[in-house]
Amino acid sequence: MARLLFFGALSDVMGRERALMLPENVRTARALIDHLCGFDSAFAAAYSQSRLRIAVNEIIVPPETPIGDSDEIAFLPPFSGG
Amino acid sequence: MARLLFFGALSDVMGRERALMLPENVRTARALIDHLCGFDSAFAAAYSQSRLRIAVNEIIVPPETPIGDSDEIAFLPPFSGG
Amino acid sequence: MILLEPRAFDPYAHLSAFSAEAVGAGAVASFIGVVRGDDGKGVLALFLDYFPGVTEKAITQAAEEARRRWPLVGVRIVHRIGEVKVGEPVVLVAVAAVHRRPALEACDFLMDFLKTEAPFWKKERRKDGDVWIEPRAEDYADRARWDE
Amino acid sequence: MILLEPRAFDPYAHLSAFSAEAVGAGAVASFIGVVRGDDGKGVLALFLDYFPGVTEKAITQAAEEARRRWPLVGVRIVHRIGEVKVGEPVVLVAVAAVHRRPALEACDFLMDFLKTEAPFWKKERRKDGDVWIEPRAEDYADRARWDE
Repeated sequence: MARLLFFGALSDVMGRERALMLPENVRTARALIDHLCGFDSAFAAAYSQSRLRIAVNEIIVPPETPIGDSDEIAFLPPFSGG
Repeated sequence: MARLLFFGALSDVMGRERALMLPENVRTARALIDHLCGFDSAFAAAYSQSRLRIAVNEIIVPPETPIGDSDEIAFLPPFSGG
Repeated sequence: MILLEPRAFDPYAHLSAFSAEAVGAGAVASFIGVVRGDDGKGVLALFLDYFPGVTEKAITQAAEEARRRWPLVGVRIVHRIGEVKVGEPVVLVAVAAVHRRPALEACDFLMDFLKTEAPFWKKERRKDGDVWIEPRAEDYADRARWDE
Repeated sequence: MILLEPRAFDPYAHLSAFSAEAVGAGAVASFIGVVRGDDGKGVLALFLDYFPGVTEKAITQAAEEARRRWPLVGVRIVHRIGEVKVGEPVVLVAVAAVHRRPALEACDFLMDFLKTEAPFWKKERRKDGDVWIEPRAEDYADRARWDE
């Protein structure tokens, strides 16, 4: 099972953490986003509002990065610290 | 008597304060500098080392500014605070 | 020192300790950010979400980047996480250097980084509900000044 | 508040009091200058000469100029005069504003002013004698950045 983490506004709609068995056609971070948008309208709405960054195993990566069931995939809305 | 004030490196060679009856031909700040250079070699040496600013009655003025015996004339080497 | 602080902290005590440690520094520049409450939006508090482990690492790398760009004696960054009340300090950036310009510039650089590049997510708790905040266009423009 | 201080002062206490007074400010930028002693020149102390009345007025005018250029909530400047020992703070500039960039820029501006345009004269008391210090070419160049 892949471990999905959601931060900021996304954590309000998705919770902090979900476990997900990746469907066979979901092999990149971008495909996972498309998948989540398809089955969760709240995620789709939150996603459409701002550019997400993706971290796989705590490293920020391009959306084309391959992912698997042993990965931790974090969804990061725009940062705003300070 | 004009009141002359010396700051920074100049105060080491001239003391902080002197009273001076201005000679008849000394009617501007610049003429006073020339006068002091003429009769005081320590002043001349200190003066030659750095650009002086002149304040007449606590206002920084151009060297051509007229001065008189009731004025306070301050000689200010380059500032260095902070 | 990079510190994520879940409780109210005293930035002046931090600054004092930091300066005492910064042996040989002639210059200490600092920035303290405080939660404003009187801006007509009815802000009661901030809530700061972060990514444990990843946020600390990103800030540490930014501090290293600052040390690469400027000759620095020391850097201390304290950033609140969780609930922060109006009037409380939310961030302290302190930079020590031999001369003043590196200290001031690195402080400016690190604040621009924290506003747009550090994994924090800021929610305003307002009288009429919660609102997640994104950086202003200005913040991204400020950050872009440092692009190499 | 503009203060010429003949005795050692606590910049952190000043900063704390200043922040408490700066109601509505979300940003406090500050700079603390400390007398360095370990630079191989054998500096034992600084001596700061100044022009009573005129120095205060010049700094006050610079603070007003900063308030004209940036929207600021408050400015505090404390500058030592007379003898200052190695390790002691010689200057504090603190600037409060609603947002961070005005606070940081005004702090930078005021330090450049103090280095080259405020009537202070700095003498280093060194092991091998006293030396009057003039600003570096760099200090004048830094100051020129703000010319309008």
